[in-house]
Amino acid sequence: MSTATVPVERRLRLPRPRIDWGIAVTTLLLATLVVVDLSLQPALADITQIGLLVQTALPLLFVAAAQTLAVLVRGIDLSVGGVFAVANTMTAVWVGAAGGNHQLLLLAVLVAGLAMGAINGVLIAGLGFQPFIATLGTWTAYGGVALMILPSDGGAVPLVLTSILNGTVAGIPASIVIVAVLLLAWRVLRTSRFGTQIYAVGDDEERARLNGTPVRRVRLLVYALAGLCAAVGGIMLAGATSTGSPTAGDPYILMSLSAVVIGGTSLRGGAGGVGLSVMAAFSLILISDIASAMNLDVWVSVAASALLLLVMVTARALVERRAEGRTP
Amino acid sequence: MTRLRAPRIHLSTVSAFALCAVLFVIATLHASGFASGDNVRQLLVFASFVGFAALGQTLVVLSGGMDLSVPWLMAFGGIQLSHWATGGMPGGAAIALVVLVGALIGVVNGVGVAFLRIPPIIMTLAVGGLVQAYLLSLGLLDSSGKSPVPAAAVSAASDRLGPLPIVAWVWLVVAVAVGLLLSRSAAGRRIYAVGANEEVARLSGIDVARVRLAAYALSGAAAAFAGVILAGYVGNTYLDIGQPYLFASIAAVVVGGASILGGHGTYWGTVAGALTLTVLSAMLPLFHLSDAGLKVVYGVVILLGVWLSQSGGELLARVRRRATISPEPPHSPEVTTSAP
Amino acid sequence: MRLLKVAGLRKSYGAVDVLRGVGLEARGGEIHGLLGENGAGKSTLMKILSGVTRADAGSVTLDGEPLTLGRPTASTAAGVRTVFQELSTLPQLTVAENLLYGAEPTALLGHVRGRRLRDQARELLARFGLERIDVDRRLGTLALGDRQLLEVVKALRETPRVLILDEATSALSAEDSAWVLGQGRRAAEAGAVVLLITHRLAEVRAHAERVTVLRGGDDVLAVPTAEADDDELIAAMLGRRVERLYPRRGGAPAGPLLRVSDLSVGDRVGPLDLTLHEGEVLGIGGLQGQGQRELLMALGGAVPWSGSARLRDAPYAGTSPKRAIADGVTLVPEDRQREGLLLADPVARNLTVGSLPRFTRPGGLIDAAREATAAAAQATQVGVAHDRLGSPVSALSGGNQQKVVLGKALLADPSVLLLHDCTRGVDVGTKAEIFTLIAELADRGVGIVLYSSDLSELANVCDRVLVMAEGRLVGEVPSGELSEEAILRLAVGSVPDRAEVAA
Amino acid sequence: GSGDDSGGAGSGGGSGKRHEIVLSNNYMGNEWRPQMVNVAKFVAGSADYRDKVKLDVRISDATPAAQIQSLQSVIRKKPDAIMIDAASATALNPTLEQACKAGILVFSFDQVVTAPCAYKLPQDYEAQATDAVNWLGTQLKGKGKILMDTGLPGIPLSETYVKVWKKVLAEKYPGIEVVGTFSSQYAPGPELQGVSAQLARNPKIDGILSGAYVASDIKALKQAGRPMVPMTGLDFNGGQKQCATEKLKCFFIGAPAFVSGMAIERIVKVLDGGQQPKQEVYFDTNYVSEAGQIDFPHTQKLETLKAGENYYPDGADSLVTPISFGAHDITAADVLGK
Ligand SMILES: Nc1ncnc2c1ncn2[C@@H]1O[C@H](COP(=O)(O)OP(=O)(O)OP(=O)(O)O)[C@@H](O)[C@H]1O
Ligand SMILES: Nc1ncnc2c1ncn2[C@@H]1O[C@H](COP(=O)(O)OP(=O)(O)OP(=O)(O)O)[C@@H](O)[C@H]1O
Ligand SMILES: [Mg+2]
Ligand SMILES: [Mg+2]
Repeated sequence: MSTATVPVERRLRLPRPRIDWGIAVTTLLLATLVVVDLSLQPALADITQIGLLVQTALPLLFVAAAQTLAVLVRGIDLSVGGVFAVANTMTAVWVGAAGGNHQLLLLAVLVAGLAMGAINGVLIAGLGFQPFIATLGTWTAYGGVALMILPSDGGAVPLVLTSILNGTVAGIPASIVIVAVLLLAWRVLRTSRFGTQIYAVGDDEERARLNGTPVRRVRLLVYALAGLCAAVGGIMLAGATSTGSPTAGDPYILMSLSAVVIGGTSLRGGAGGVGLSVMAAFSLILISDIASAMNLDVWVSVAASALLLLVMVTARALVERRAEGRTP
Repeated sequence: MTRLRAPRIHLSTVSAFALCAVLFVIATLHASGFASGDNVRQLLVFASFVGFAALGQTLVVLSGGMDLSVPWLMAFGGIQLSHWATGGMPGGAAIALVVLVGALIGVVNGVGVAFLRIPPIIMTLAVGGLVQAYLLSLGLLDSSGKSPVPAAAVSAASDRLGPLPIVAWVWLVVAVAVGLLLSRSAAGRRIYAVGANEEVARLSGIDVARVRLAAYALSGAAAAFAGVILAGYVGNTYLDIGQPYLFASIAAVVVGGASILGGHGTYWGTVAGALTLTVLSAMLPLFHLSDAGLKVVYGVVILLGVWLSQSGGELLARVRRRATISPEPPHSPEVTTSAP
Repeated sequence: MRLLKVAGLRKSYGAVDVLRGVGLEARGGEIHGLLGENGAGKSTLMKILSGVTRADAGSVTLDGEPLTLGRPTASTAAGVRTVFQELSTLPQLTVAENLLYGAEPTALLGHVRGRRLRDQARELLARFGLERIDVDRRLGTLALGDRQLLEVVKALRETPRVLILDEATSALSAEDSAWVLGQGRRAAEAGAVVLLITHRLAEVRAHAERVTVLRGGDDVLAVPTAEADDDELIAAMLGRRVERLYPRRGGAPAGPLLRVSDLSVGDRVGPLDLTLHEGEVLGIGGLQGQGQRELLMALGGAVPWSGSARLRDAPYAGTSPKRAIADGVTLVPEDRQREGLLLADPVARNLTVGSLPRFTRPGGLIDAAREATAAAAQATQVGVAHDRLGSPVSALSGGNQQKVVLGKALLADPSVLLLHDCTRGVDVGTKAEIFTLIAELADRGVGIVLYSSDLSELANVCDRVLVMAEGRLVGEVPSGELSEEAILRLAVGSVPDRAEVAA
Repeated sequence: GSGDDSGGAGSGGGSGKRHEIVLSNNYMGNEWRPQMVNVAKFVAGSADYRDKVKLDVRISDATPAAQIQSLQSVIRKKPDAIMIDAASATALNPTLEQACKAGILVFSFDQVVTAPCAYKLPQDYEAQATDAVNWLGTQLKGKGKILMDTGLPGIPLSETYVKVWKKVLAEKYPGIEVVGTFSSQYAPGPELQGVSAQLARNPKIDGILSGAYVASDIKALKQAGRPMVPMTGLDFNGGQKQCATEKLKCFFIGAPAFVSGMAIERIVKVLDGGQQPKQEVYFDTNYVSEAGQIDFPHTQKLETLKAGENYYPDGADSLVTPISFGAHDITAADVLGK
């Protein structure tokens, strides 16, 4: 990248980088992976196929969104695994079993997610727990609750859900629409006053307080929202598999965390965003899709995924360092 | 020179041990067998696995990182060992070599984090993946009829020396050493400084990259060694042998009172954390709970315990009438793109 | 006539009694100076007024009605606006988001209207003649000086009833300080009570109608400024007299110590040559952000630079702070909170972290006893109370934090010392001590490069001042002709579009 | 590493009209799955099949979502058949229904799925569990204190085992008391830890009812200096060796790794137009370490351990026994992928 030496630049008043490098890089990487995947399996170049791929990605996307929220306020949420499982099993057991109004019951599941997130919030913002410990505890506890609801895979998911998930809106697969909705919701949140407060708290709690930010309340709300997102993730998996699983949540903890970091959200809070994590999460899905499409030796494909991960992040690090170099 | 050490670190370590003790007493009251020598020795052995896995983790976390490759390095420690040993290499040599290679793998982590500026979580995750790939390429299943684990590892993990199992002694020695390293050595100071604020550390003339490298290298070695003794104890190896220790290793560090964002904590705290987690998961089955109930209780007890022990620590602090302010770790360059 | 009345305010942190029943009366329409040594309790008092710190006892009334203490929102509602000593602006947010934080223009659904936000921010900046600042920049990427100015702009977003300037000028160059004080005056004319905290007596003399002096958490003097001369004020602050702020220099500069030729940092600074002599105090002047920071950082090995340098007669690499310190070149960086201090760590550890090798035994263990004594000695030298060695440095007052940073650099006993505003926020007494210290060091042959935002410091402490503009050296004021005017003239003359500001 | 790509690849030129079969597996962490995969490769590469079968092996992460995703990329390639060891009995159904619709033959084994369109070769968990508990009950003459393995909470296998064991114990052996449970997680380490922990706390143990590693139980008993007791577990060579040589009372359940090979045979049969029931329960053979222990009520086949036939004195501990079936002669080396 050539740094134009306009007189302004010489005068130490640098123009801010017009492009946000974080977003640029993440998008670029995603795009590349899409191209690779498409060229590897042409059959994928078809809206319904893509819809299916996105559908399998949905749970991760939502958990990643949840994780991002927690990380933005300088926290971390391991309990997404538990919340996910509880929501997933609730959907498969008593929403499915119940005769009556499934939409309403699904709403109840969301509320449960919100509540579980709020508990994290109280522990962290109220009782001053370290986020890692607080959510480690609740993760295990929620996981147990999920096992109580459903001892092992099974249950029946309401048709409403599966049909919605497999349906289309104006020809576009529902799964894609859902992603769009998620991103829209994030945009609304980000551009709200509350959105700014989230970043302020993550940026520097003390200064945020000096500016009259209700730090505790912000934290609490953020974790509640994280719970909500994780719950949606659980519901999505239930929809995609038309069954419940009490252990389905745990693998998403690490995946969501790496999605967040790959997306460029700093674990020290205040920088990044859900949009980035969603893109990164989808990149992860694509990586494993590519790995399995190339149909290599097991160990080769494991290695390949690991290397792809590294390549992505290194590329990002390099580009961003360049970009940084331009700001004083 | 206690006044040179930030008081709250000290306290959190103490209260972590207190928590462990309380749990142990409760368990003993419920089932007297719990305090039996056999059981205590068992617990020490189990705890030492966590303790070693969490050793490097502690250093890495203190320096502001995280090592997710620990479980795979443990698997490496076990499987590679059995590979070399069944291949005819003398046990002792094989163990030394495995630990050495573990350290080298750790260095790879360090290089990625320190020089390529790859976020620790991703770097260590990826390296873990590569190690996993390598182990898969070995074919996993050893075909020799011989015992897959050399006698040295087995006896280290299962034999006794005086009242305690050998591993426990090893662990004790290592803990003392690491404790000294952190609290008394220049290297320790550098680790804390880097974890507290990388930029300040750099401007203070600390070679941040080298500190990081060292931390990850030690982590690799410790994890590999944890794998060795675990394999020795189990008398067998398999790919997932390290999996239970991924979160356990980090949890031990944090329950021990360290900040996950780096800068403060102690290895003795981690030791307490490891013991606490082990005692807890060993005592809960005594209460004849369902698996589900057991998980719930486990989670709740961790929260309750940590909360009580920490507020206990705060109380002590107030008794000492120390001016306490929340030691909010300052911004790292990671987020502050202020000049240059 | 507006009136701010503070009575019997008490505050203690653990064992430390910070405020011991402070009283204060300030009138609207006036600028009221507030003086006191570091740690006297000034900031604490201000934090209480702005609701971010709770008082243990005491009352505050504004125009007779009591001010609810302990809640920032309450104070804000009452019209109290504060420029905090350790800034309150958020580095990750953009300038616009910072300026309008909490007052963002929202559409229905509470959705912030981005364009509107930035327009309002621009208007606000325009109102204060700061158009040059880009409202979309992440605030953290601005120079400390600009961040300081924005802090002021933010406080003046709406016309305040009480305006608190807590060392708002300590990081600023003459003309920016003038600007800030001008703003204070305007607010006063608009009827506000303006509280001005500064360690620059001259500013109080020039701008404040009245002055109150705090010591040890008590108000020990309150007079119209005209009725007390500097010596009385200083005596009140420190409980002793300071015969002269700027020491007389003993020896004169000797042979060359550090010779730098065509040094450049990126494409912004340099190429420039300079020579620092043994025992010389070399000042670096110029308007803010002309590359002085980069120059000092480069010499300290903190940023990559090109060019060549020789220290005495060996080549000097300066490739990393570590190498630099080992070679005897140490830096006191600009931003104490983000570059200088491990805030959560004890004072003693902060003092020694820069020179660990000195306390390391062959085995690699630290000689705790030697470290402790060295730390204590250093604390005495820079005037940090020993009863604070064990407490987190974040618990020290601003000025005392700055002393710790300086002490840390000195402990590495350098042969070249690079000082970036090393007396920022330090009280007169200690300033005098620090200057004496600098003089002593120089007399011992140490070479010192000193950048200061305070012209009088440059004029009175340095042997010679190099003036920078646009990353280059544009001139030199030799020891004979040293004066604030001379420096300012060179500085301003060389940056066309800022000439009028100084006028 | 042994090439997953087409067992037939070794034989270079195939007739080209080979059936494309994809083996979808989701886990390699323990010792059973890798052997299962290796057997599949062996059979696909064996003389009878190398010209009929082209085998791809896909191994996803151990989550339903991951296996679904992997399956989808498989479906896009439209192979002739998918043989699957599933991550979940139910979660994959929608995806597998898609596969069937796409005209792909779906054959599930080991952990089977409930999708109606899929062929199933399940093991009879209930029968295994029932035989095991009955054996132990007989050995203990209906009374004593035992430890019970709860397996891996959340997976169907464990749920069935535990349910059956509790039921049978309550109904037929009220004199037997479960004094402690442990979760073997089907890995040697956790089982050893779990049993050891319980031993330390229970001065008297008369039997161990486990669905996993007998070898770990033996080790635990030895370390605690306790007498050996009757125990049940999976048929791994390691445990069998010890039980046989040291004359311990052991009972071994669990499917052999070659069910994958059996699956291939049946798939080829169907693809060639033959008949195959949608659901064919694989009746496992269980093993007792001594002849004297044979007579008790059991539903599955039962044999005593015979060196070289159903256990291998100098074979690897990790071998799942027996290793060969039908006309094949599979050697330990083949199973262990050497
Ligand atoms: N959070 C805290 N915990 C403990 N002591 C504190 C804390 N904050 C301030 N102090 C102490 O209160 C005293 C007064 O601090 P304050 O910041 O008000 O001083 P100041 O008058 O503003 O000094 P300066 O001129 O250096 O800014 C100092 O000794 C400081 O150490
Ligand atoms: N140089 C310093 N370094 C650190 N803290 C200081 C320094 N000077 C004062 N303080 C702290 O600021 C607080 C109030 O300041 P000050 O020293 O004026 O009062 P004091 O020393 O407590 O009482 P007195 O003035 O009667 O000695 C004290 O708690 C002291 O610890
Ligand atoms: Mg102050
Ligand atoms: Mg005093």
